[in-house]
Amino acid sequence: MYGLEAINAQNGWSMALVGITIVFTGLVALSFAISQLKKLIELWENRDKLTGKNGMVNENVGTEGIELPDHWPEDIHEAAGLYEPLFKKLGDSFPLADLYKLSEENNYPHPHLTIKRLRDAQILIPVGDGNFTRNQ
Amino acid sequence: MYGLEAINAQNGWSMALVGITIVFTGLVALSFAISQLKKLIELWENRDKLTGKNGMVNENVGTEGIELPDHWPEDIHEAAGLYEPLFKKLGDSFPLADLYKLSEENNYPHPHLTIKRLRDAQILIPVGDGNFTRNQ
Amino acid sequence: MYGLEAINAQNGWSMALVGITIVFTGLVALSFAISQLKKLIELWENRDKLTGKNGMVNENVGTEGIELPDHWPEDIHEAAGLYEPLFKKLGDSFPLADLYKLSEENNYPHPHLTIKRLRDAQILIPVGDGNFTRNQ
Amino acid sequence: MSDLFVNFLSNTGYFLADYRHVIMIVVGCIFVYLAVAKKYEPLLLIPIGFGIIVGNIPFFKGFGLGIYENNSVFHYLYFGVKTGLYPSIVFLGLGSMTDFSSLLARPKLMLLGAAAQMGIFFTLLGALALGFLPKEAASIAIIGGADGPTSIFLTAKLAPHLIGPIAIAAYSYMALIPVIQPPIMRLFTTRKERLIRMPDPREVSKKELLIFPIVATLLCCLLAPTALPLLGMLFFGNFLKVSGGVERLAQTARTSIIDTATILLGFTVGMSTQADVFLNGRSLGIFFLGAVAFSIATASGIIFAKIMNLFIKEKINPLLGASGVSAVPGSAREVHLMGQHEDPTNFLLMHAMACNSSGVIGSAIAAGVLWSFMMV
Amino acid sequence: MSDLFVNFLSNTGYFLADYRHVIMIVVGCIFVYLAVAKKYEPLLLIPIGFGIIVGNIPFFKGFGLGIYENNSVFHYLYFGVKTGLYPSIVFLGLGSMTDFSSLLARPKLMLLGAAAQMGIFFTLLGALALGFLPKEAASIAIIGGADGPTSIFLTAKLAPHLIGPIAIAAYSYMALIPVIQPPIMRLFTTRKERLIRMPDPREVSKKELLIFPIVATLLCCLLAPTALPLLGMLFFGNFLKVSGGVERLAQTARTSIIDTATILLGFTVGMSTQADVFLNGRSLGIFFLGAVAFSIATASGIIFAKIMNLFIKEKINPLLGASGVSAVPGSAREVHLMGQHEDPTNFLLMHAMACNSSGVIGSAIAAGVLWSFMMV
Amino acid sequence: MSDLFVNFLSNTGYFLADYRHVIMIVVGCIFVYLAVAKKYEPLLLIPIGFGIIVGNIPFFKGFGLGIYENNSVFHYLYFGVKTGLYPSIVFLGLGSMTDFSSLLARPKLMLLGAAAQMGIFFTLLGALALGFLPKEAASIAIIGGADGPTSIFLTAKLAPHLIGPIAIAAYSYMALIPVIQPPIMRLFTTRKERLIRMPDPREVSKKELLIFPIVATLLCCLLAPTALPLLGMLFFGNFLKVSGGVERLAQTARTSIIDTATILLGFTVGMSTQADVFLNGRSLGIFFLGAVAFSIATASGIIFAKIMNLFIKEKINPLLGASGVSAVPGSAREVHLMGQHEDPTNFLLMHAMACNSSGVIGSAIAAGVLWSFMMV
Ligand code: NA
Ligand code: NA
Ligand code: NA
Repeated sequence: MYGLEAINAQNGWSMALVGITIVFTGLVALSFAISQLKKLIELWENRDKLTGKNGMVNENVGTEGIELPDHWPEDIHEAAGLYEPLFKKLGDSFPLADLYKLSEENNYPHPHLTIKRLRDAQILIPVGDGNFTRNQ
Repeated sequence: MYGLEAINAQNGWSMALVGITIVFTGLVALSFAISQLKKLIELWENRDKLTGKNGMVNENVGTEGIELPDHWPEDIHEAAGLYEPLFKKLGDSFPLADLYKLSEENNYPHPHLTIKRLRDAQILIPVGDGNFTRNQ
Repeated sequence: MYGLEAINAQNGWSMALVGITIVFTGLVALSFAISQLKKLIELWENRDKLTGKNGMVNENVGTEGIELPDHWPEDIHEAAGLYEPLFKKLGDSFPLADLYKLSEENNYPHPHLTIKRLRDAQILIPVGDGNFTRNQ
Repeated sequence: MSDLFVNFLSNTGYFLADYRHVIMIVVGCIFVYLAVAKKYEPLLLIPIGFGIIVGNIPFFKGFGLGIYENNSVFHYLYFGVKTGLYPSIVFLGLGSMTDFSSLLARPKLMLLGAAAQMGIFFTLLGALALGFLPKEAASIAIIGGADGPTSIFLTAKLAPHLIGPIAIAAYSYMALIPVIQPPIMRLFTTRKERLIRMPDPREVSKKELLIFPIVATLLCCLLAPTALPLLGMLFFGNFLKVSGGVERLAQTARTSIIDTATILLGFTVGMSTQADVFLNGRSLGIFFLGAVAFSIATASGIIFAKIMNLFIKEKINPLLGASGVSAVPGSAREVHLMGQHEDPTNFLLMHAMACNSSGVIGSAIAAGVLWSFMMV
Repeated sequence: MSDLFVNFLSNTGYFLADYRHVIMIVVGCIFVYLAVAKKYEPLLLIPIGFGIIVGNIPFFKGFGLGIYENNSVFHYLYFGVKTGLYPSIVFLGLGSMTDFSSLLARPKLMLLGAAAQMGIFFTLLGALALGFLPKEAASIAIIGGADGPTSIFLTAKLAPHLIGPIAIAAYSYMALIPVIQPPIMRLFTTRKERLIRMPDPREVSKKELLIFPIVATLLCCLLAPTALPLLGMLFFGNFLKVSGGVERLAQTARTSIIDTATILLGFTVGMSTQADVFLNGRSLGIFFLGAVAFSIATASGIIFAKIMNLFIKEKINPLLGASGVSAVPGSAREVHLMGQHEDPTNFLLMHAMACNSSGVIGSAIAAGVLWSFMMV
Repeated sequence: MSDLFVNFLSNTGYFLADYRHVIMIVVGCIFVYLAVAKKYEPLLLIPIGFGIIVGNIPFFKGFGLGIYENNSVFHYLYFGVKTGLYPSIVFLGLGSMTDFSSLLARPKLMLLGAAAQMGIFFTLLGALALGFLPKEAASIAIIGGADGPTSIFLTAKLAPHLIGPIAIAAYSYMALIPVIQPPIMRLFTTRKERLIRMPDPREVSKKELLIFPIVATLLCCLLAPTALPLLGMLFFGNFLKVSGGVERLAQTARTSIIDTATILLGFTVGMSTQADVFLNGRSLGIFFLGAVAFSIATASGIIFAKIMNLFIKEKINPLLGASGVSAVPGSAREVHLMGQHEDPTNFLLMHAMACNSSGVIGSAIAAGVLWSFMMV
């Protein structure tokens, strides 16, 4: 069988029409979905802000936005300077673990090593109750 | 069965002789073919030259062999200097598309960007009929 | 079947007990083996020393520990200086092959090339019997 | 001994070859020549071309040597074609290379990727009219999608005896995009249209890039589950890329994995063109229909873009419609070059890539749709 | 025409989906979310999570589309899971990445890798008690080894119908190590114990590194030959690494080879969770037992370390016991972090890695033992 | 419980091992030792040696564990050996690494690659004389080609039960090239001959490099179509390399692809030497014949070079004949070293590599010829 006869016999017109319709349906749906995506994401992010669920953000208040130099200073006293914002935030005395956690959170490089050197250099000194303080 | 008897029974002598003959045939043929290859290639390339089919080569006359610096100059006026051979070849006025094509052919880096900057810098100016000219 | 009944019926207790025993056996054996490994290796290496099988070590006496510069000198006379320890070791006259072998053993870079240049520069000269000598 | 010798000679290719093998070997050499000298899609044409040469060295059947003989090495390598494995793996790699951000920035362009698939369905009618059976017709039609792996995948499922000619037609025309598309593009557009500039796409956030492959998998594959082996892999590969945390996996997917699949797919598809199964009227018909399919696909994309321009304010450069076929990145490049030919300062490439990648999605859906039609 | 349309619609995923598919797709999204946002083992969770999504797009069975249907692409990709090939290949790659030198420096730590395997055998009892058949119980028990490939390997051999839930449980808990282990570690140790420092490991000679994989292969596999497909490959890979002369092979094993296996293993294991075979009470039981297994394993390691401390002079930090499970390097990292939480200057990582890698060996032996028990 | 324990013990390798396993494990250790300490072909000997060790851990048959048991992991990995897939893939990678330019510069050297194949056919006679069946004899003879993958390929097709011993013999002697060849080289050449210098090869144009793989495929495979699975892949790989436009494919072929095949081929060939199928008189005969084959091959190449020198003006250094065997690059290096031993300023390496690569072609043709003889 050939020609229109074959097309009709094999249900060709339906297949072609239904086929292209489905392809369009799929891509139109996807196109619509992604055009809404940006808005949905913005909505979602604003929701967080509006309902005040941004506890994590608050937690970092005062230390966020610390700018660390590209090259960490070799000299421990210079390095200590970069730790000042953290000391301020932690108050007069604090456990080393808190300092460690905070410096991790703020992406300080090699926090454990630096903290060890701060102790060795007597910049951090124990206050007796397991906590430490900044040696002024 | 062992020994010569086995070899004879299994047609061993023929296999060995025919076998090594075929291996030699193959490699001798290949060896001969590649020894002729160089000559054939030369012949082919000369044919092009002799029959004058080297239109493409002629087309580039005057611009071929332009030496571009390793680092393209930042300054657009310096860059314009490097475009001079192309302007010369294109004549007084020319469509931008020709300039683009020519600079591609001569491996100018980022031709579209540079052409845009040449226009912005008024080094290329429109002459009214859709063509452009080098602002002297 | 559930509970203890199922465990008993399926021989569960035995499997658990035999199972963990075998795991421990395996890792204890491996742990013991590797704790002995270091000693066995030391013993083995000392055996070599004690029985005097260290011919290869002797062979290099006098040349071992030659410190070669990171960048091989361009100048062939400078390079010749670096070959002096080898000339010394080889004595008054020697076949080039021995010099080549020795320089390979001592990780001289490109020995064949250098030896060729030493000959060209008349630093190595033939003594007539196929051997060569350092031209003083 | 002379028996052995005569016997051996009568099994050599020199003895067994006839004019059909010579034709096919010449075809293979042309493929390889176009790839090397003209730089037409060398990643596709070199493996296929060399495969055609190797596959058309005649040999005595029964040794277990040919691609169609059980237990031969080539048969096992061809397994990945026959089952559709290689196309799926290529889609995995493709996903891990594709940057959908220009598509996300202008989702409207996705419609052009749908429009270009009309070529597929027109060709379906044509193939039926030429007397092909429905499953064959569907396999031939998919050539209009301009997507090699998709064509091979669908043909492997519906009409495995046609893999050779359909794959060769699909890849030939993909390589010939710089020859086929420009005249059609010029025919259906005015100079003014070709000069239309598209605004720079907006920045796309990482979250959008992350959510896209998941949403796309769900929307497309819920609609046409038969597209899963292609689109599931494509979007999985893309997720590996955008997620950031598994860069080493994405890196392997876009190098070793896709390269290995590309080498073996191309080579064995080339080999599958053994003269005795390939050179016949049917193959000729397929090549003819393939050219028709490509041309209609190109034209459909362009015309649809012009229709869209009647309804939207920010006009689309209708050349972009031509890149709705999924020949990545060949047709996008062609559109870009034609745009620059008219105005060297007009950059259409990013926009064309957006159409191109929606073309890939569109033709995979079309393949799924055709597959399920044939299974009804 | 409306027939065709209706027919097509009735084969779409939209039509075929029920609540179970929705549940599983949400689970897949959670996996992917944890991997991307929380960075929990992204190398595992991303392929699995995306696989869950793709595998739970419903489709009409009979097309040869699903992972459980013969001749489908996914079926062939799943072959490597069903036969245990992927786990073996992952172990080859793992071996070529693992540095056993800290283990060689302190062989005593190997006992902790044995002790943590108690979780496996306790869970065996639990699973039997819950009414699972012996082969099922053994497969569930191995989750306690905290080793994904090992779990998949044993389950493929003993109870292939459970590969989905067991693999998902094993990988979920491996990803949740930072959630599961710390409370148990704190519960069973005092602060003083957590502060114990370990001396720096001694230098290990190249000869020791070279001989170790051979000796380990012989000792472990002569004891449990059924562990060969895992340990034979692990130590072979390690030998490629340490031998030095075949760095190019080791390099390929630790990049292309393991990455490819990781992608395909994760993705197809994810796909194998098709809602209709996955969502049932049995899977629930498996998840419950898996959590128990992990907890017991962690506790056993810690308690055994404390017992060891009663007998040896140089005390071991009992946190190290928790890294006797073979979740590499997750549990080692957790131990290290807890150690540093107590004393930021205490480095436990290298020691924990030693336990971790003996945990891998231990759980592979345990798998071999369970396999041979079931074959008796 | 004691039942279970006794049962387990009776399945351990300790219980099942006999002296033959010990012998083979020692052999494996020797391979590994030679590779690491003496640097003899570590890329081959390390995978094989470790494979021998792993393959000779005795185990209870029936678990689906061993390389010869259906459904075992090792069985699936061995599939690539049994079908000839790995050798073909190795040849693909080899092609993508081989630089044929020195061969193109001096095509005459190709004859030495043919001459060295005489070892194959002499050994065929020897093996028949020792009572081997024709197909076995042909498989043994190919050892004389000094080409591991070719030997495995032919044996897989003709005498699969001999893959183990033949592969081990071939690879052993390839590794022992620095021991076997030099005395023969010295025996058949005078010092004066060894001092002959070869002129520097001429520059070869890119076009020659491009056309060579196509011409070579056609000439060799039309003559011996049975060589297609090896030579077709070799020259395809080489074309990927020289074509320039598909460098990423060539790069993958010469790294990930060949490395993966090398690892799996070596390891499983090693494993196939399970003591019970390997240790017997036949294997001994094969080893004896292998040594003869190698020696004759080396001598034939040298003598043929001397004969050629009678007829040509520009004398060839007859040492080059020894590199007509296809042990790449082992024998080329040996020739070069002996040349330099006589005269440290004589560079034979490039010329020896030309012979070496024609040896590869020659032995693949020989394999094809033997295969078709056996199928007559
Ligand atoms: Na398409
Ligand atoms: Na474990
Ligand atoms: Na050879």
